[in-house]
Amino acid sequence: MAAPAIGSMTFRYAFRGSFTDTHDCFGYARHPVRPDHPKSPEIGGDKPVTIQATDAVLLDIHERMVRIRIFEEEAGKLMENGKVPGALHLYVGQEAVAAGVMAHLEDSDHITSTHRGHGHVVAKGGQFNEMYAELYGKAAGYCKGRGGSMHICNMEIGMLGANGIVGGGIPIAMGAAFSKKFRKTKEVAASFFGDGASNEGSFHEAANMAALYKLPLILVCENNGFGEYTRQDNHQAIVDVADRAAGYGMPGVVVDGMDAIAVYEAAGEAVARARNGEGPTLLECKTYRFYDHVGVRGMGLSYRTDEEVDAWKQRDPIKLIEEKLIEQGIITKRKISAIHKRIREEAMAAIKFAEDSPLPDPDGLLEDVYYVQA
Amino acid sequence: MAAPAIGSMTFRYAFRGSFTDTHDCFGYARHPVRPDHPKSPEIGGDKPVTIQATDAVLLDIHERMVRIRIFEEEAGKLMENGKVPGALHLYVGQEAVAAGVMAHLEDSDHITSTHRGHGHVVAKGGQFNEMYAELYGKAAGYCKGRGGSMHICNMEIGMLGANGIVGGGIPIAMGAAFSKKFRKTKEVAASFFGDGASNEGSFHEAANMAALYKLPLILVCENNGFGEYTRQDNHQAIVDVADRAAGYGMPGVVVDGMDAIAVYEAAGEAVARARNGEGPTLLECKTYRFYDHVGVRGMGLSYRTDEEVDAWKQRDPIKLIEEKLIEQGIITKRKISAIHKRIREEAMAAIKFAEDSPLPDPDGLLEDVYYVQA
Amino acid sequence: MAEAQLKDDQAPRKLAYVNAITEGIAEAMREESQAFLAGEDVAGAGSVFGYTGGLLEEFGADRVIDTPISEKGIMGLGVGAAATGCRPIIDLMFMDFLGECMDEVANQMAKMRYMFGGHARLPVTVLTMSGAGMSLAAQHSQSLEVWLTHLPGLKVVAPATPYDAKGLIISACRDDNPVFVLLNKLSLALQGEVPEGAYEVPIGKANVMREGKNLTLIAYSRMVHEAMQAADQLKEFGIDAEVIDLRSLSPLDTDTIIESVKKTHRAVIVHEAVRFSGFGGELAAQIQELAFDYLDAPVGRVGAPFSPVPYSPSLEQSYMPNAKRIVAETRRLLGV
Amino acid sequence: MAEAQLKDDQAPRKLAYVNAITEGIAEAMREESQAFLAGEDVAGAGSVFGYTGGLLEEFGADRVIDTPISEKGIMGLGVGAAATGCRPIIDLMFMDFLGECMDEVANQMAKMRYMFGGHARLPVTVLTMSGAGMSLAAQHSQSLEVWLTHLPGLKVVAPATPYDAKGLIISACRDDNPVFVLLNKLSLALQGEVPEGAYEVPIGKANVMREGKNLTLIAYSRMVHEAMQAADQLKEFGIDAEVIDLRSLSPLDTDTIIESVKKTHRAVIVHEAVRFSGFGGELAAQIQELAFDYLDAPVGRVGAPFSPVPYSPSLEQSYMPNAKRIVAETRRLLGV
Ligand SMILES: Cc1ncc(C[n+]2csc(CCOP(=O)(O)OP(=O)(O)O)c2C)c(N)n1
Ligand SMILES: Cc1ncc(C[n+]2csc(CCOP(=O)(O)OP(=O)(O)O)c2C)c(N)n1
Ligand SMILES: [Mg+2]
Ligand SMILES: [Mg+2]
Repeated sequence: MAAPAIGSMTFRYAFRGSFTDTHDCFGYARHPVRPDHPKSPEIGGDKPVTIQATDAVLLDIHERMVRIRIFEEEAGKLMENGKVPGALHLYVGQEAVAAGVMAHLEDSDHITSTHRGHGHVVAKGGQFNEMYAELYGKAAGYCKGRGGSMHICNMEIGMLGANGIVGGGIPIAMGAAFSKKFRKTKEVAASFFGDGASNEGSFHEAANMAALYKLPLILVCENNGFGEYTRQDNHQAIVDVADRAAGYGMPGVVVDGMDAIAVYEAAGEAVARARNGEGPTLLECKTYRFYDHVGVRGMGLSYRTDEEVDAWKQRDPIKLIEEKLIEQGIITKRKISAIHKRIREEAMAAIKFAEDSPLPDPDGLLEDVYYVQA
Repeated sequence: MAAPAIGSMTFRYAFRGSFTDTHDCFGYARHPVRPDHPKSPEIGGDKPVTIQATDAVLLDIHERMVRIRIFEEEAGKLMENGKVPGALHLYVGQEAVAAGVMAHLEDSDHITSTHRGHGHVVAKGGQFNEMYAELYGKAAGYCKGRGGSMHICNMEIGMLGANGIVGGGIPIAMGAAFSKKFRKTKEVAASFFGDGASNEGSFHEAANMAALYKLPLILVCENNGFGEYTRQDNHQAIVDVADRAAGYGMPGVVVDGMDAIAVYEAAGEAVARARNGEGPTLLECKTYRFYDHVGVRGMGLSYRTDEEVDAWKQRDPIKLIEEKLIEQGIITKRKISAIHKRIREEAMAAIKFAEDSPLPDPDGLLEDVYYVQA
Repeated sequence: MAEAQLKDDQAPRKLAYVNAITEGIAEAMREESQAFLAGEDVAGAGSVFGYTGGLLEEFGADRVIDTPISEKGIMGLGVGAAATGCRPIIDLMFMDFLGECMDEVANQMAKMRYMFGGHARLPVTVLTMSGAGMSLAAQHSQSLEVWLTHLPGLKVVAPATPYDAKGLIISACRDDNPVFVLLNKLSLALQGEVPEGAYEVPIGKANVMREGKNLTLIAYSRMVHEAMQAADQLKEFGIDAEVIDLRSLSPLDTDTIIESVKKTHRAVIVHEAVRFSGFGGELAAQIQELAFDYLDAPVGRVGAPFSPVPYSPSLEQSYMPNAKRIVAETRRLLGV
Repeated sequence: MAEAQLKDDQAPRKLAYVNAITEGIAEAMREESQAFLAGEDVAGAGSVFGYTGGLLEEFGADRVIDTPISEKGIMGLGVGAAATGCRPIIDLMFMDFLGECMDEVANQMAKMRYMFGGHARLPVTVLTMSGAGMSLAAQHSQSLEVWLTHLPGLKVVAPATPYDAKGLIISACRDDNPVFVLLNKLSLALQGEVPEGAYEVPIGKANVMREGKNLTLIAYSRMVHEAMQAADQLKEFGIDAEVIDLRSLSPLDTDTIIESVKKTHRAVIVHEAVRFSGFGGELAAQIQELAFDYLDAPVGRVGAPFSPVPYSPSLEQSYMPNAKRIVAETRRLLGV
């Protein structure tokens, strides 16, 4: 795979299905712009951008991204150094997706996530103390040490959990979206899932039901080109997962998942559609994970080349947004450094908090299996 | 829903995806022609027909259709009169689909079917004696009375069973197609399933794998407009199930499922593609069941109007092919009557055979749970 | 049946099991505006078993929802809606279709609260139909309760009577945990007393259907009635059988079972599910452990033989456990 | 281990469980050209557990196949290919993912032959990984064997040793029925004697790992080793324990179990699965039924408590059954 070479992007995403009513959708593949993903043809976009981020929003997105990056870098070190148990699937490289989508969501909006869930928790507003404590399996963790990395959640901020089952979160998010419509709120639900997950029956059934009931759901496919160690062209015969949207009767959008602003704009349209009662959107974000499937160096398999990884790192989503922020005079280099420093310190303090926290008491092992009416 | 009013059809089907290679498919919805199905827009077709049925083939298709119709009419009477146990899902109205596809298949080609499976067994070459005996639960039945209507099968003619699980046959047919490719044969597999089944995860996973591995599989969606008593527009937000094909990277074709010759031609292209190693096709046949979901009159629910049923009966697939055969001078009215009479007599004799057959011996209840090595 | 709230001055009302189910759902939905019913053909068609008839008319299309044929989707709908403030009632037409959604049931619904450290509450009720006897063959006749009872986080009940069907559905819907209500298709026409209005049958409490001195028959769902018949027939052999209807499999009312066996010194367990590796194993294991010194005979188990459910009536009849087989097994074990 | 074909003059070869699995698959594929291996990341990556490493190189991409993440599809692939002349070996990475494909397993694979009146033969082997102990939490640590053993039509084996892992995989692949081989993730590094070449461990035959006089410990999979340790520790309390490794859960070698209990008069069953409604119930029920008059104490059961598998090591350790708990349960039951 060649290095990503997007150049100047004036328009960053395009519909994969324009819409007239629930039961009729036509018009496909109008010039999506995307990074140089496996097998993607190079085409330009022409859809006008309608939702533009203010400076404050851009800074907010950037902050979320840096928080994810630093959280994950430190989590990766903890895992590689054997400080935390289990398996961590890290989000480094994909930050633009979580941040760009989450910038539109309130605590009352719900999301479901995947085995690679830390980034979604952080972007939704999860706190480092409780997150690291959970990775350590400590009582102070979000799940009291019961769930760990693959089940980390925070119901108070609408985070319905990471999920150890590939595709497992999608029907649940659809159910949350149903609940929002049922209760006549303006809330939305979003489900994050991978390219690999798009081959699970759960994706299919939930997508069909969401379109049928016109639910306020955003299906965010984080296409990082691999399901574990299997390259996308070895797990599906299509290039764009967004092409599946038409088969359900919902719009499908492809967006450059390394460009947080593009994600923000595309997600903004999808969220607006959802809040307006116009139904779900399949938003495919072309992205890449910089670390291995599990941990940082992982199993050391040669399923991708260093050159490929390096090429994608040229388009590091954090580098991209920082360049843009500086270029547009929204922030200075020095202020950016200060942000990184502040967040790194927060992470280190949280790790210390987690390390110093007590383990859960084994006597409480059987608590919380059932809700016990008071 | 208005009465079907197709008028003069010059070209009866069209691709829903033209193909360049495995991993790239583009071009959609090129003028499919179809009966007046719920919400279908009216458009004309322009794809040239490449596989034309000979007179002998037309007569063969007709024979298969009449066999199905008569088998089912008599089976319906048996059920309504309480002569056979369980639930029969009858195929009357949909004969063109089974016959049009099966006319391309050899005994060595495999099919999987649905709860509505009799028509597929008959069209694949199943014998009335063993079929009625199975409905009666007799030892002489294809499944020795163990399976009944919903599991009727005949491995010798490549009929891998009706299936009580909606969508259950699709992954199995995909596996059979895999086996054919693995063993380097020119054989194909076909899976029949309904519009309702297209919402099951099993359809999705099998379709994706078939496209990925370029398997010799024909996915035949018999869109009869209903899943049980739920109308299509109440179970999916799309009009054409064939629109799902693009999301897997395979061609999707819509065909008039009341027109056996159209089905034959469209299936012929799909089978040829499969035999040539060009992979699977999703072939959607727009059809209608004349009887209720179960039995003939069924539960008597008012989920569709008599007018709608009557309108579809105007395009009774057997009437249509007989008109064509007579018009083209391939057969006379009198000969057609003789065919009906012969088959009816065969059915009556088979029913008598089944009635007179012994029930299975309860002592053999536990046989055939496992294969016992000799 | 102490739970019944019958007025003294009125003859008890009889209702079929199928209608008792409807009333249970209706009562639960009347008292709780966040409750909705979703499933395949539950709205327009009133369910293929007929037990949701009239609900669409009363509660409207927003609360009685036909779904696509997508069991994973339906079960996920239940999980996601319950986790975010609704009280879904999910209809899984046939229990056999659990195969299509065991991930949502086992890995999501049953575990979410625990995995989340108690930060989730899932008030979801699942109705589903089990049992053989209608020549519906191997994929529409199973009793797969052991798949569910083995899962911490779920509650599992199995009403044998119209009274319990209504009461257990109401209790299930009021419970803040996922509850499976296992219905029985051959019982649909069964008549029984059913009070008007809402009442609960407590989840986790067995029902002594008949008192007896020297054998405890333990059953649930339709097999309770076979056990009652067997108890009648066993009198002839000098055996005075007590019959316990478990009603709730998980949580299990071990106390009632053990108390009874300590009195009768003998027990036979009856379920329609395949005997091997079925729920009866748990019951027998608990009884021999907790009442070892009281047992005068091994604990017997009556269940289906080790094969899929056959289609042919002649085979299906000899497949299904019944009173005759309970009597035979009891006599064999007790040597009478 | 009578099945070993070791030459007298050579030291027995030691191999890890993980490599024994690989050898088993390789031998099965060498002897049978219609066999192929399919599963998620089994080809390029050699499986996430490493046990299919090298197979792609030996057998090529036509016979070692990476699949999409589509468990229903994968299991259906196995059923359809087996029914039409292949001998598929299907890898279902984690047993927990059974939830995604129980329909294909329970309603299709297990029942096809029976429903078809014997007119189908399904030589398909499914490998899957069970067990806790690696802080993989509730969805990657389960032992759900009871879902499978309850299904007529399937065979279910669970090797505890490298020797058995290889031999049972070969037997499974040679069997003309669907066989589930339940592997254990915490055993992957376990070393043991493994002969070169193909050999069978018979399906349906338990293995007496250690003879003893006054207690039978019955276990399978990794719990066999905990039982062996427990047997050592029990000597201290004057208990001479026999240890049976079931190896095969279905079919079950009831004879070996009952013979042992008739000799020892006491039994404790050990499995890692949740105790409630687990396979141990079947074992206890059979023992008390078939050896009632021989039992001097109730049959004990050691299994996981009634909760999902927790993540935190501190919780997971107190969750998992082990030698210490086996000893404690034995002492409680026997009053020593
Ligand atoms: C149902 C299920 N099947 C398989 C797995 C094992 N598994 C964990 S992550 C993963 C890859 C997922 O790929 P994708 O959805 O693209 O997400 P990514 O890891 O790339 O973020 C697999 C196969 C699982 N956890 N659940
Ligand atoms: C997994 C599963 N879910 C539900 C059912 C109940 N059921 C039997 S037939 C049917 C409708 C199927 O609709 P469709 O696929 O369109 O086929 P048709 O009956 O129209 O031929 C349903 C829901 C089933 N048998 N299996
Ligand atoms: Mg991925
Ligand atoms: Mg249909």
